[in-house]
Parts: sequence; C-alpha cells; structure tokens
Amino acid sequence: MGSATAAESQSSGQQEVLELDRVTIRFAGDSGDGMQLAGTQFTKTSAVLGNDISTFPDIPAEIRAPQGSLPGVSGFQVSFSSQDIYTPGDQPDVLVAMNPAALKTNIMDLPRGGLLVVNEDEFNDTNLKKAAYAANPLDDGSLQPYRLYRVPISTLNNRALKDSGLTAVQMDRCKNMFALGLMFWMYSRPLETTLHWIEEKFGKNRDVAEANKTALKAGYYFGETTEAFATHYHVPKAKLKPGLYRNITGNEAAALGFITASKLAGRPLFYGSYPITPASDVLHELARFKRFGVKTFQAEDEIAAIGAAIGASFGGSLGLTGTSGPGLALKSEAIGLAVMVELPLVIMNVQRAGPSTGMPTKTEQADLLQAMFGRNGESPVAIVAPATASDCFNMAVEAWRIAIKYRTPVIFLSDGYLGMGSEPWLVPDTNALPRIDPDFATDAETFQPYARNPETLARPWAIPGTPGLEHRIGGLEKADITGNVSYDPANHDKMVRLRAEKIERVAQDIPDVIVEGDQSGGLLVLGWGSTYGVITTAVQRARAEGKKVSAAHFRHLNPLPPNLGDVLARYDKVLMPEINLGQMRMLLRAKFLVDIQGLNKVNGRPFTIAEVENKISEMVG
Amino acid sequence: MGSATAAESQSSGQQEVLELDRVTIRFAGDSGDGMQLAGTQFTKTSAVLGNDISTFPDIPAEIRAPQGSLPGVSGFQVSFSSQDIYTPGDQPDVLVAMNPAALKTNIMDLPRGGLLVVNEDEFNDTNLKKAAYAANPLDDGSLQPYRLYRVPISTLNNRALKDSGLTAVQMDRCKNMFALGLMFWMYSRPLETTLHWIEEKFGKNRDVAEANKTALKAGYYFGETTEAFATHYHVPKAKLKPGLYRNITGNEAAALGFITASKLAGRPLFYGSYPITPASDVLHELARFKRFGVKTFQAEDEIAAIGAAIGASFGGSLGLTGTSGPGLALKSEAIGLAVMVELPLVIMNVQRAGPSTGMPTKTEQADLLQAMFGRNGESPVAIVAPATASDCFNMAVEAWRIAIKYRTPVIFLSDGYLGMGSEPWLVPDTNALPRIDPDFATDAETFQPYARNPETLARPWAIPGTPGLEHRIGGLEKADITGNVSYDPANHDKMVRLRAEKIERVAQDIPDVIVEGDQSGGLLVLGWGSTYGVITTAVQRARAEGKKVSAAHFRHLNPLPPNLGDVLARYDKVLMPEINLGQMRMLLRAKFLVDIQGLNKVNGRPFTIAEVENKISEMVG
Amino acid sequence: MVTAQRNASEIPVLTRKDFVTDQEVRWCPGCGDYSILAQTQKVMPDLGVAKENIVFISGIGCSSRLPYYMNTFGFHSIHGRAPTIASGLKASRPELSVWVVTGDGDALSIGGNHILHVLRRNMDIQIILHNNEIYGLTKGQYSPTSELGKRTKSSPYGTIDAPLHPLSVAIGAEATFVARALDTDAQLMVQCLERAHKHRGTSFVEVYQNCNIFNDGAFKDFAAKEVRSDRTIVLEHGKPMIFGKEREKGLRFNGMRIEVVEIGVDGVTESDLLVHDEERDDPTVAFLLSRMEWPEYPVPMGVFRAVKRPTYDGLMAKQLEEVIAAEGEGELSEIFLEGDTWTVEAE
Amino acid sequence: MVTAQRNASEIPVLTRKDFVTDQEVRWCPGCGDYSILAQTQKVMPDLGVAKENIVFISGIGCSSRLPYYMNTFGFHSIHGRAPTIASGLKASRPELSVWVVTGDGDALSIGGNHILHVLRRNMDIQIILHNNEIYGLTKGQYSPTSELGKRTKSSPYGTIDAPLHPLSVAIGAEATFVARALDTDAQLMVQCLERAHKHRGTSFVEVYQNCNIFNDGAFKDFAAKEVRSDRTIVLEHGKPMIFGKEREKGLRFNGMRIEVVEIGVDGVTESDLLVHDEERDDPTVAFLLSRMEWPEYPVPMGVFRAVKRPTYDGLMAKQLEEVIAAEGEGELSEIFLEGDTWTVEAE
Ligand SMILES: Cc1ncc(C[n+]2csc(CCOP(=O)(O)OP(=O)(O)O)c2C)c(N)n1
Ligand SMILES: Cc1ncc(C[n+]2csc(CCOP(=O)(O)OP(=O)(O)O)c2C)c(N)n1
Ligand code: SF4
Ligand code: SF4
Ligand SMILES: [Mg+2]
Ligand SMILES: [Mg+2]
Repeated sequence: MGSATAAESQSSGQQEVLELDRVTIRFAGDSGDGMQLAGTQFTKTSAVLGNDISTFPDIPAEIRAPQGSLPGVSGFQVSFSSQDIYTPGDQPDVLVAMNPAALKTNIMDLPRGGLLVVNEDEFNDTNLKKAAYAANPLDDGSLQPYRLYRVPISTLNNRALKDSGLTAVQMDRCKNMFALGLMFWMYSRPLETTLHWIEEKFGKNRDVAEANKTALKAGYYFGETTEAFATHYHVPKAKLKPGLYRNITGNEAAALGFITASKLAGRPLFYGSYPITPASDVLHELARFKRFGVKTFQAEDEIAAIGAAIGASFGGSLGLTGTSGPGLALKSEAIGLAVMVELPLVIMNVQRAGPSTGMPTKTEQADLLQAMFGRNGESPVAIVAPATASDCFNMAVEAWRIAIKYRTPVIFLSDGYLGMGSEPWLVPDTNALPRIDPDFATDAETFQPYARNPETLARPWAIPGTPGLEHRIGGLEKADITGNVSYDPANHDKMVRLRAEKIERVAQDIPDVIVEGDQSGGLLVLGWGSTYGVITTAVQRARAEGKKVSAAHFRHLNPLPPNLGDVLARYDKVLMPEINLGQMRMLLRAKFLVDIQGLNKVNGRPFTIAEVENKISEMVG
Repeated sequence: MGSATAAESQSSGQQEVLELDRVTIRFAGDSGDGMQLAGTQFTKTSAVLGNDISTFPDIPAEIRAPQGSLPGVSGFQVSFSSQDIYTPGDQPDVLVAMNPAALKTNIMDLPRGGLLVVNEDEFNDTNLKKAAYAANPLDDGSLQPYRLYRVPISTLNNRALKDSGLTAVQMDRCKNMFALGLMFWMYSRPLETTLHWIEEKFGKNRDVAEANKTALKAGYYFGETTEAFATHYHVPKAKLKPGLYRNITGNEAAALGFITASKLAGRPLFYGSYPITPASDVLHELARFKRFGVKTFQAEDEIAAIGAAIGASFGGSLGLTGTSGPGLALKSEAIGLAVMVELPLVIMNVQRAGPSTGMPTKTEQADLLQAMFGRNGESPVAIVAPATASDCFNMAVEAWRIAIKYRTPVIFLSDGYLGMGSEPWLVPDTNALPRIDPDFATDAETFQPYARNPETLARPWAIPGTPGLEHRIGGLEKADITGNVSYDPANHDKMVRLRAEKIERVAQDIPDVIVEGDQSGGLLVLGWGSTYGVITTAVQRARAEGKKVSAAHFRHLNPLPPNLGDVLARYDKVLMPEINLGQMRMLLRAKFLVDIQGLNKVNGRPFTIAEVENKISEMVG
Repeated sequence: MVTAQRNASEIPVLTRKDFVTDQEVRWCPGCGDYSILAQTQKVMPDLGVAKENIVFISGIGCSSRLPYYMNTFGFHSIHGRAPTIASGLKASRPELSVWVVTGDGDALSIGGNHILHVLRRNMDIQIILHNNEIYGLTKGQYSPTSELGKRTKSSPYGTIDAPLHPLSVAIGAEATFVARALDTDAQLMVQCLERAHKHRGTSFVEVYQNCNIFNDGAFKDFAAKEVRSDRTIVLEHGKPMIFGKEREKGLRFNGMRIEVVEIGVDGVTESDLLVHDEERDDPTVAFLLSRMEWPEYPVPMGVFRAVKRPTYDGLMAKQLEEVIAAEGEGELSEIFLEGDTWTVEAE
Repeated sequence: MVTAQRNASEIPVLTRKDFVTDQEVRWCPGCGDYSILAQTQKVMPDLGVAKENIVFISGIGCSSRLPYYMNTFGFHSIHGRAPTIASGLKASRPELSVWVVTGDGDALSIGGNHILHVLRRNMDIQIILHNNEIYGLTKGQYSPTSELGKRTKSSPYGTIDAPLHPLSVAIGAEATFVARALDTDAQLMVQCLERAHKHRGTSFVEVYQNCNIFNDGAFKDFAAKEVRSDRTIVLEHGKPMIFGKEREKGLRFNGMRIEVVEIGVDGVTESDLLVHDEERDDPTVAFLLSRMEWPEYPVPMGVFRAVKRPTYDGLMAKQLEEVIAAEGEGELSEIFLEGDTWTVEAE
C-alpha cells in the first residue's frame, strides 16, 4: 500500500488485519456500471467512520460512449486516512476494474505491487476487442507486477440474486454493490451507512432495494469467507477538528455558501445561469432551495444569464451567475457593464480544460487571465479562488462580502477538480458568521449616484422602490459624483483610476498570506486555487526529508494579499505550480519583478504530489 | 505660431508674408457647421501643395446634440509642415471657432498668443446661453491673451450669396467655405483643389455648387482685402520621399490593406462585421469594393460576424472580421474556436475608450490584454498593431501574411485615433509586394488534418471541394496529427504547448525592433501602436536639446520582436507611454524582469508631444 | 424596508413634468423619438404607479437614450441586452413596473434571441420598439427591418437580406400582447402604452419612428397625415375592420386570405367584415394581420393581440410561496446537514 | 484549382457506406440520433453532389456530434453558432451543399437569434433540428421546447416557461421551407431530407428525436407506431388533408379555425377538406398548421411550406457579377488613387 507507514498485524480468524494510515481506492468500470455510486458510498462510510477523506471522480467525456468502450470508462478515486489529507492520492493502492476497458485506461496508474481486483467475467472476447486488447491480459502475464485478484463478480452477483425476482439486466446493475461490499470487507468498514442509503433510495421499489442489499452483503461475505484474500485492513480514525461533518463537493459547498451569503445579507439570492459542465450542478442545487427564497433563472444563454443577474442586483437581490470557461467568454461584455455601473455581482467560473470546447469534463486553471482581463478597456474586478472543495463554501461567502461592500463584480474562480471532488466539511455555525450589510441608500436629500464611501470607494446601492432616489445608470462613462453621462477627458481618466483604486482597496480587509514552514530562506512553493492539497502535502513530505522548503497559498487573486510582495522577497527561490502555462506567475513577475519559476502542466488533471515533490527535489537538491 | 523656427519676411502688397515650417489649425463649430469638411479640404490642398500633414478629427459623442450646445461641437485639427511630421500637433496655432460652444470647448488648447478667428455673428444671447457663457467672451476681456479676430462670417457669407437663389438655410450651410477660404488666404494656399471638389460633389446641383464656390472665394478675398489681417503665411513644401501620394485615414488604409492581401494571396476577401464606432467605416469601405470580389456580410451581431468569417476561412477565403472593444468581447468564445481549429482569420479591433460602452468616439489602447487573454483556456493568438494611419495598410497585409502562413487568428489592433485620423500615404507599388501563398492541401494520400509544417508548425488548410480531403474539425481538443477528438491527458498537454509554440515561431520572420537614437545607455522610450508619432517627435526634440534619450517602437505585439529583450537590457531606464494603465508594460516586465516605467493617461485622447517631453525631462533631467 | 411599496393612496398626484429629467434631450431636431418620449412621459402619471416603482431599461441606439430623459429609475445597458436585465429585475422584484426601450437593431439584430425568450416566458414587462428601419446611432447602416434592396452606408449596392416583420416574429414567439403605433399619432400611442401597461405579461409595442437624418420618410407612404386614414386601419376589439377617410372600406376574410372590400359595393355590408378579436387564443389571425403591408393592404395599427397567460414572474413567486407553504422556510442548518453526517468528538 | 467542382458525370457512384467515418458512434444505445444519422447517410449518395462538396456543420449537444460520423467535410463548432459558420461558408462558396445539424437547445436557446437571421436571409443551407425537448449532453436540464411544468434537474418543481414552437418561430422569421419528421419514421425523414436539399433557400427541418435517457417517450403519445396514423397527419402537396388508420379523418377550415372531421359523417366529403398547398406565398396557413398539437389535433408531419424566394448567397453572387460587369474588375492601383493625389518629385 503506497502510503502505509505503520502496519500492525492482528489475527481475526484465519485472516490477517493490517493497520494502515492511508489507502486510496479507485473504482473503474463502464459508465453504466455505477462506479460513481460505489465510490460515493465508500466515501460516506469512511467519513462516518472518522477517516479524513478526499475524492476525485473521473467522468468520461460529456457524450455517452458505447458500453465497454475505452471512452466509456468512468472512475472514482477515494483516499481515506487516519491523518489529515489534502488530495485524493496520486496513485491508487487498489484498483477495482469492472471490465477490460477500465483495466486498460487505469492500470498505468497502479504502482507495482498494487492490489488489482478485476471482474473476470467481463474479460470475454467482445469486451477485450472493444478495449483493443489483442490477448487477455489476465492470462498473458502482463499483470505480473500487481497483486491480481480475479473475481467472477457478475457470476457471484447473479447467483446471489437468482431469487430476487429481478430481470437479468436489473440484477446486473447491482454488481457495483457486490464490488463495494468486497471493498468494505477488505477495509473493515461497516455496511450500515450504505444499507440505510439503499433503503432510502429504493425504498418504494422493494425488489430492487432488497437485491442491492443482498449484493452488497454478498460482496462482503465473499471477502470474509473466501480464501483468496489473505489480509484485510484497518485504517484508524483521523484526528480531525471536532465537530459535525458531512461530505461535500465543491459545487455543493459553493451553492451553500451563496445561500449563506444571502441569509447573512438579508437579501434574496437570484441565480441566472445557462447549463454547462462542470458548473451545472450549482444550478441543480440552487433550484432545490426555493424555500430559501432563492430564484433560479435558466436563461437562454450565458449573456442573458448575467444580464438577469445584473438586473436582479440592480433591484437589490444578490445577483449571481455561474458558468465555465466558454460561458465566461460570452459574459465578457456584460461584466464590463457591471464594472461601469458598480453593482454587487458574483460570477462563478468553474474552470475546465480549454481552449474552446476543449475537454469539458477535465480540470484546468487556465481562465485566470480571462478573469483578470477578458473585457474591453480598463475593467478591473475582484477575484477569489477556493483552495479545496469545502473551501468553496467560505470563498462563496467571501465573494459576496467583497461584492456588496465594494459594489463590484467579483469572480469566484473554482475548477472542475474542486467542483466535482469532495471532502469532509466541518459544518459551520452560521450564527458565528459575520452579517453582511447591504447598506442601501435611502436618503433622497444627500443621494448622489456616484458619490463614494471614502474608505472603500464604493458608490451607493440605490434600489428601485426607494422614493426620491430615481436615477439612471449605464455603460457610458459616468461623471464623478453625479453619474451623468460624461465625455470629459479629465473625468474619464479620473474614473478609470478610481475604479482601479477601488479594487486595490479590497486589499485593506483581506488576510495576509501565511507561510507554512520557514518564514524565510530556501524555496517557497506558492499556489492558488485547487493546487493547495498537493502543494501542502508535497512540501510536508519534503520538509520531513529535511529540505528547506515552505509553502504558501492565497485565495484572493485580485487584489493580492497585502504582504505577498514582502513574502516573495524573503526566499531564495520561488516555485509556482499551476495547471496552466504560468498565468499567475506572469502577474506576479510583472508586479514584483521576482524570477518565479513555474511548474506547469495542462493535461486536464490535477498535479500529483510526486510531480511537485520531484520539482522541489530538483530545485533544492 | 507654435512651431515657427525660420521666418522670412516678404512683402506682398500691403500685407506681410511670413514663412513658417509648421502650422496647426483647428476648425471648430457645431456638428452641423461642416467643420470636418473644411478641415478635410484644407488637408487635401496642403497635401497637394507638398506639405507633410497630419490630422485629428474630434467628433462629438455618437448621438446628435442640439445645435449650438457644448456636446454638439465638432472639431478637426490639421497640422501641415515643411518637415516630416508625426502628429497633428499638440496645440493649434490657429483656432477657428464658429460659435460660442466651439470657443468654450476649444479655447483651453490655444496657447497664449495664438490666433483666434471667431464668427462673431453667432455670439448672440441664445448661443451664449447654450454654451453656458454668463457674459460675451468677445467683450469681457477674457480673450485678451490671444490674437483675436472677430469676423462676421455669417453676415459676410450671406451677403456674398444674396443672389445665389438659395434659401437662407442653404446659404448658411456655405459658411464653412467662407471660413476655409479665409484660412486658404492666410496660409497662401490655392483654391483649385477645393473648387474642383465642389464641382464634383455638387456638380448636378448648379446653384449649390456656385454658392459654395462663391463663399470660398469670398472668404479668400476677405482676407486679401481687409485691413484686419496684417500678415499671412507661407509653409514651404516638405522634403518627402518622392512618389505618388494621397491622404488616407487609418480605416481606409486598413480596408485597402485587406483587399491587397486578398489579391496577394489570390483568394477572395470575406468581411463579416456588425457596425460599431469607430470601426464601421471599414465595413462601408469594403462594401464599395464588390468589383474586387470582396463579400461583405453585415451580421446580426458580433458573434455571427466572426462565425461567418471562420466559415469563410474554412472555405478558403480570407475570413476577416472587424469591430471595436465591446464587440471584441463578444467574439471571445469564437476566437477560441479559431485557435482550436487553426484556420487563418484576421480580427480587426479599432480600440475605443472603455470599459463597457465607455466613450465610443474617443481613442484608447486598453484592449491589449483583452486581445492577449480574453478567452478561456490557453488560447494564444498573434497580434499586430499599426503605428500610424497609413501604416494600417502595411499591418493589414502583415496580419494576413501571418494568419495564412501560420494558420492562426491574428488580431489587428488599431485605435480610434489611427482609424479616424489621416496622413499622406505614399501609394505603394503592388507589384513589388510579396505574394502570400495559401498553400492549400491537395494530396489525399498524405493528408492528415493536424500534421504540422516542421518550420512553422502550421497545419494544412484543406478546404471543402478538395476530393479525398474530407475531414472534421471542431472545438474539442484534437489529437495530434489526426485531429480526431481526444481526451488523452498527454495529448492535451502537448497540443496546448504546440499551439503556444506555433505563435512563438511567428517571431522567426518578423523584424527586429529598431532604435532611433543611441543604441545603448540613457533612457529608451518604448511604444506600440498609435503613440508612434508623439514618441518620435518628443524624442527628436529632447535629443535636439542634447538629452540622452532614444526611441523604439514595435508593431508586432505577440510574439514580440526577437531582439526586444536585448534592446531593453542595454538602457539605464525605459519609459513606456501607453493610453491605458500600463498593459504592455506589464507584459514586458513579466517577460524580461525589467523595471520599465510607465507614462499612462486614459482620457480618451492621444498623448501630446509635450506630455511625453515633460516625462522625458523628468527622467533624464 | 426601503423596497416596501407605497399604496396607491399615498402616491402623490403627478404630472408629465414629474417625469422629465434635467438632462438635455439629444436627438436630432425632428426625430420621431421626441414624440415617443413625450407620450411616454404623458402616460406615466396615469398608471397609478409610484414614480420610484417605475424602471426604464434600454440597450444601445438613439432610441435607447430615452431612459436618461425619464425621471424614474433607469438603466441604459448594452446593445441588445435590455430584455435580460429587465427579466432579472422583474423576476426578482415583481412589484415594479418595468419598461424596455429598444430599437430595430437593438431588439431584432443583436437582441433577437432575448426577445424570443422574454416573450415565450411572458415576463410581465413592456417592450417599446422604436422601429426606424435603420441604425441611427451608428450613422446609417441598414437594419433587419430595412426593406430589401435599400442602399445605405453599408449596402451601397442595395441590401440582399429580406427584412423581418417584428410583429410576426413576436407572434411566432408566443407573444401575448402585440401592438403597433406611429410616432406622429400621439393619441393612438398613448392608448397602446396604457394598454401595454395594463396587460399582464410581455407587451410588445412596435412604434414606427421616423429617423429624419438617415431614413427620412420611411413610413410616409401610408403614415402621412393626408393618406393615413386610407392606408392604415386601426384595430378595435369587437369592432368590424373598417377604414378609409369615409370609413368606406373594410376587410373581409375570403377563403384563407384577407381582402379589401368597399362597403356598399357588390352588396358588401358591415356584417361581412372581419370583426377584430384581440383575445383569440389562436394567434393565427394576429399573425395574418402582421403580414399586411401597404400597398396591398392597409397597415394595421393598434392592439393586434392581447391574451391571458400566466407570467413568468407570477409563476415564480407562486412556486416559491407554494414550496415554502409545503416545506417551510429554509433553515441553513438543515441543508448543511443534508446527506450523511458524522461527528468527530474532541479527544 | 482545388476548389473546382467535379461534374455530376465525374462523381463516382457512392453508397451509404461511403458516408460512414471510422469514428465510433457514441450516443446512448436506443437514442433517436442513430436513426437520423442513418437516414442522413442514406440520402447522401442520391443527392448528385460530390462527397467533397458536402459540409456538415453543427453546434454543441448530443445531436451536434453527428458530423463526426459523416464522411464529408465537417465542423463541430461552438454552442448555437453553427448557422453563422454555415452562412459564411455558403456565402463565400455557394457551390457547396451545406448542412447544419443542431438540437433544440443549440438552435432555439443559445442560437435562437442566428436561426432568425439565417431564415430571413434565406441562405441556401439545410438545418436539421434534432428536437428531443431536453438538454441531452449536459445531462437533462429542460430546453426551450420542454413542456410547461416539466420536472428536470434544473426544474425540480417544474418549469414555468412556456415552450417555443420551433416551426412557428421559423415561419415568423420568414422561412421559405419548413418540414417536420420523426426519428422512427425513416421513410418520411428521407423524403424530408431530400426535399430540404432540393429547396433553394434555408430548409428548416424539425425532427422529433427520442432521448431515451433524459426524456424518454416525449413523443410517444402521438408517434408510437400503434397510434401514429390516428394522431399525426402527413402533409402532401396538392392533396386533401386526410389521416387516420383507415384514412377516414380529415381537416376542414371553419371560420378561422381548423377542425377535425370524419369523412362520410354529417355529409362531409373529401372535397370539403383543406387541400395542402406548400407553395402558398402567404405563410398564415403554414403558421396555423404549426400550432396544431395532440390531443386537440393530429400532429402535422412532412413539408409545411416550400416557397421560392431569392437566396442570400445567390443574390450576393449576382450582385458581385453585376458590379463587375458594370464597373469592371477591381484594380488595386485604381482604388489606391481614389480622391486627390499628388506627386512628390525626387529633388
Ligand atoms: C456590442 C455592440 N455592438 C455594436 C454597437 C454599435 N451600435 C450601437 S447602436 C447600434 C444600432 C442602433 O440601431 P437601432 O437599435 O435600430 O437604434 P436607433 O439608433 O436606430 O434608434 C449599433 C450597431 C454597440 N454599441 N455594441
Ligand atoms: C457556450 C456554451 N454554453 C453551454 C454549453 C453547454 N452545453 C453543451 S450542449 C448544451 C445543450 C444541449 O442541448 P441540445 O441543443 O438540445 O442538444 P442535445 O444534447 O439535446 O442533442 C449545453 C447547454 C456549451 N458547450 N457552451
Ligand atoms: S439619427 Fe435618426 S433616430 Fe437618431 S436621433 Fe437622429 S433622427 Fe433620431
Ligand atoms: S443523452 Fe439522450 S440525446 Fe444524448 S445520446 Fe443519450 S439518448 Fe441521445
Ligand atoms: Mg433603428
Ligand atoms: Mg436537445
């Protein structure tokens, strides 16, 4: 097992129980095999058991692929541990491959000596051909490097269900439960959470519910009774911060964060969006929450979505819009309008691999410069980026705090990895969260549409329905104070600088960047967004090996944390891993004239810890 | 006169003739007063006389303003000289103000001692009120610092035309000709060019033609006969490069450049566009040139415009689209598609003051970063920027050369100042221009949609209608060589880098940046785009004063000229004037880690020479 | 709460002047937009809506400057997008009276898609389309309503794209209220604006507007005072379709076509004529009317169609109410704890 | 010159197989898109167009994957924009046969405006709209053709926006060719595709397509084999509108409405029935047909409207020819020297 450090041997009947501190399992099968479900259930159970967890679903391209084909493979990786963990693990310790295509597309990630469980029933000629295998890999010795377990999962599953009253197809759909049961046994997890879930999900459909339960148990008992598996394992609880936890994906966390901001501000949330992978789930989530007064508007396109959000903000709601890269491109012009009219607005962008349609289900950090500059003219906006799935909650609230306080569009820059990945979330106490004051203008005597708060430079939020505050806004340049249309050269220059200065002022109330490790000297590994987990882990490991390396991560991308320049100046070398060709690195080099080095990959996947560790070794020997 | 250096005194009848080497006149009046026309005629005549010239029309906001009002003022500045000149002059030597509003909005630009000609007839109560004058400035001594000439232009004009048979309104429309005639006399210009033009323009309309001629001559004779004007002036021919010249605006030059590229490539030009100030004139120009096989498509919006251009390029035409800032924002997503499908495409952006609708008729350089980064994902394009109005011709051809050779979208980054401003253009010999080879793929045997030219990394341009070359392209990530859809991580990383590398390779055949002045040491003033004229003039003047300062200008913005880094390293200080908040400066700082200083203003107007000179003085003492 | 509505009784009596701003009106002298502005300002005091609850939203174009001159809340947005901003505002604040001001380019060129969708959603707003069959603000290019073959700056040899019929487009997009007015017919315009305001759902009003600079006289063939009564027909609900200076002509349905007939000639009587029914659920007759053009037919003016259909904003508010009634108001703690939770105890 | 056309006689005889690519077809098993692909491939060899002169252009969606499976030139573009790319291609290369493949979301949500404009321009292309009344590719949100109240991922409490009728929209936008087919009726689809190709101008074909994953059975009420002949009516030019298993029912025009009548009952004979005239210049009857919905009416299938109107690409080519005939081919030197020129002599 890759990350097993302490292993304690115990005897339980004829089989051994080995204690591990971290295990990573990857379930892989056809899109129709229910792998996401098996993975999610494993995650929940482990979370409830008290492990720290991290997951990474690897969903095939948007379109459905033929059954058994290579592009049709769907995977779900879950890492669970007795320690704090920050990533779903580089490589799985265990690979469950439900068919030849799943084996083919995943085996290269399994390290030598890794545990490989295959559903041998599916390794027939048809499926081997679909996966472009010339010979059966189960027989040709190519799997020699792994601890291979051939389990006739389909046969065993069907046998267990022969009296279930289900059709053959229905029975076959339960085999993910069989595989899950086997894994539960192998890692000493109880079945209760999943049994409970089955009951809830299929309750009404008795036959199906019972069959799923039977399959789950059959898998479990198969592990317990068969001689094949000599060992099973135990991963103790992690020492997590005490409190109430749930598992959450980044998109779910963002949705909850947005609703929370609405509650904190006492203003309704309005979500204008057009479906797009991987952001659509936020629409699905928010659409469920009508009882919070949330209005979701599925617009005809991304432009209408942001237009509606701007209209809602003009009316005093929290106008939110969400999308992914190509959709952000379409919103460019309207974001410029929001900059000019200086209304609160949050634009969520769940980045995916580009350019153009790119690889919609894959992750990337390559929309940063689009978020910074993708509009005509000098058009500054604030940008925040969550570091982890659960941090999406915090940064969603933070985005709204900034948007409302500074009357500005804020881009919330998530990515597919955060949005679809999950981790345990320490459920916050909402009463402890600071209120957000919408601070509407009400005084008709003193009202000036473009007068500014001297501290924040924010202009008044004067919403329709307020007597005496009738005024006109728009995309033409505004005269200072009055907000009338102005072509005066000096006024334009002033307003351009005021808008820039306002965004700079956001830096007055955002936190300094905190360095983990040495406070100066050696190598600083700097990150933003979803690289947090890998960087933290890689730096911890390198430090454990005695290397002089520190880590820092920031979540406010524009403006930057106020101390960032000072921090950069304190280190001999700075390394910035990014899942792009060096976008933030460019901004920092320009601003601080520091020769930051880049570690860049743009392959649609998150960094592995090893990739960052190797680069650290290369730079600090 | 601001720039008079050598003045030779001659006697011509009772009046003096003074020789000057440069004069700048500004005609200002109501939008309906025909100031653009007067200015253009003065320009033409001066050009034909052999002066070097430069002009700057100052057109009011898009919408019409009431007659006589301040926002309704329209101005046209023309500078003419016996030397090479690069700008329309900072300040006018002469201001012709046709009404109080024109005086009010322009007088601050006239230097003390400047010549001020006003149409005193218009200084009545109504007009003074419209211009928000409390008292008549002609009488209250406030014009004391200027050489004021009160001319009853309306009265004199009407008197001259009393037998013309025109209505009062028609007669009044001729008064711009009267003013022009007066200026012709004052600067010793012949009337022929304008008389000829009147004949052409109003030929059919005899009364109107005769009246305009009469008014023009009346103005001229008024100068000659009146005692009021003690002096008139002569500006000798400039020593321009020999050849055939015409006056041309940047937008006209760009249109001709695009047509020329089409001829050079032997492929038809297709222009997809949606009207927008200040780019619409290119549509108007190209629509006239159907006899060149140019197809203009006025699309329903900017997205359709670029979509159609991409479709035309796919079909083997030169697919061109043109717009201004907000329109470029709308094209973002489709530019990304063009990056992915790697087809030749030129996107013209005539920058205007932003953000959002901003100030549509004013100039700015603030779309550079949008051009660089305004798309999702890593989405590089080539960018060129003309330096002067006539250079729009050269860079339009250059944009197409790059687009076709490298199969890439190229952004042609002009601005309102270049697009609407004019200067003499040495008409090129088209036979001397190098052909552009479209180099279509034809060989079905060897064809691979994403195989690349080893030198340029360009992929084949394989157009419909070519037997055996049927293939599919699109916005999803492409497999190297085959161009099939690919989700392979390693392939994506490779393709992202290949696309970036391809654009970098453009640097292999673009010229080095050339420094005017010292080749090292002291201050380098660096510019791109329309700042060329002011920077050149300011540096020439500073050098004439013995300052150690050099100038360099580049027209390839992405990739940059290959030697730029070396050049930057050779100077003690570098100054970059930009009509934005420092966009190119940021890119250069990031790339070269050189502490370039900025001179930035964003007031909708070009720099004045004095502004750049002052900054130079500040930096080199 | 600042967003609270004032009751009708609390609203002070307003006049046209209360709706005039301090901004100088900047259209060309003689532009048809002046009249549209004047009628709009005139109608406002009679709507029974407090000034602060009225919002004018526009795109870009000469016409789209109108909000600057209305002393209400106003938003001069970006080209073509006014319906989207209006939709977000209305859906989130159904109590406001939201007006969209747009041009033929703004609404039907760049903004065509938003028009389709706001109409099918039946968002309860008013859309006033100033149709001058030209792009005014950008100085004279043809628009999607310019007639085929028109020579403009961007079509020196004449256009080759057939125009859209704004009302046909609207009816094809499920419009519930469709009307047409004329800049120079103040009375009819006032009626149309009032009706538009009263209608619950999207009201789509096309106003023929003369652009005397770039497209002068576009409508004069049928709209000029001298000929108007003979060449247009004002639709009146429940009344037979009669027109002409002497009200001597009418429209009759024959086979599947409309024909112009003369009353009293060939035995035609009023009872043979089509009776206008704006409330017809089936939009086909309204569609047919939207195809009528001079010189083949008199040009129909007034309200073509006004039918009841639930509004988007109304349904949205209702859905929220129903969900809250059924499920109770949302509690954060409850959705925070959706799915499986577990407790980590302090050790 | 590579763009030279091959003569019909030079085109080798092709079969369906020639239009199949080496790419694995990746729709869900049972998806209606398979049949549309099969019919499309089947029609190709009979068009008399060389394979290299056929281009398929799509947007984004399940349906928009179709070009990958057509062994012609193909362009899988971005969401909603296929008509724009097709327009540029067709206007610049009128000799090509250009097909747009799109979905209900692609064509009518994000791409609605381009549909309006390509139709009014009458660009000579074919648009095949796979209408499954759902967003398939993004996994099941409602689309602008989903029925009111539909519960989907993005509308857990039911939608509140009324759907568009694609053919009404098309007719409202001046469409010259409008037809409807059904994924499971191969023969009718082949006919519609062939007719679409033959039509000069924009051919708009709606195909009801079952998405068995996210919207299974959306059309089964009237399209299922057992009921189809009673609940749909196939329009045939010049023929009376008859339907029903026994061809016992017909459509009659009554007042301004269509009614379903039974032949032989109450004295109704075939001669009372509406005769389908797809060439009617006035689009009103086609519009009326586009409003007919089950269960009130049988659902019309086949060609609703096919009228002649000059095409944009044709007019553009003609305009260029005329200008060149009148003014001569352009010479750069001539336009370089427009306006006043002057010569600076070498000294
Ligand atoms: C995105 C964008 N594209 C183009 C323009 C330029 N533009 C402004 S108004 C307009 C058309 C105006 O026509 P119409 O809507 O008919 O209004 P009118 O001026 O005739 O009242 C155009 C093309 C713009 N402002 N923004
Ligand atoms: C700009 C942009 N917005 C959103 C998307 C996401 N998206 C892809 S296809 C689609 C809708 C597909 O629906 P439809 O056109 O009906 O096609 P179907 O999949 O049902 O065949 C959406 C919203 C995208 N790819 N690009
Ligand atoms: S250009 Fe035309 S539409 Fe615009 S203000 Fe002038 S007359 Fe009116
Ligand atoms: S999701 Fe629906 S439309 Fe898409 S391939 Fe599957 S069945 Fe077909
Ligand atoms: Mg207009
Ligand atoms: Mg669909």
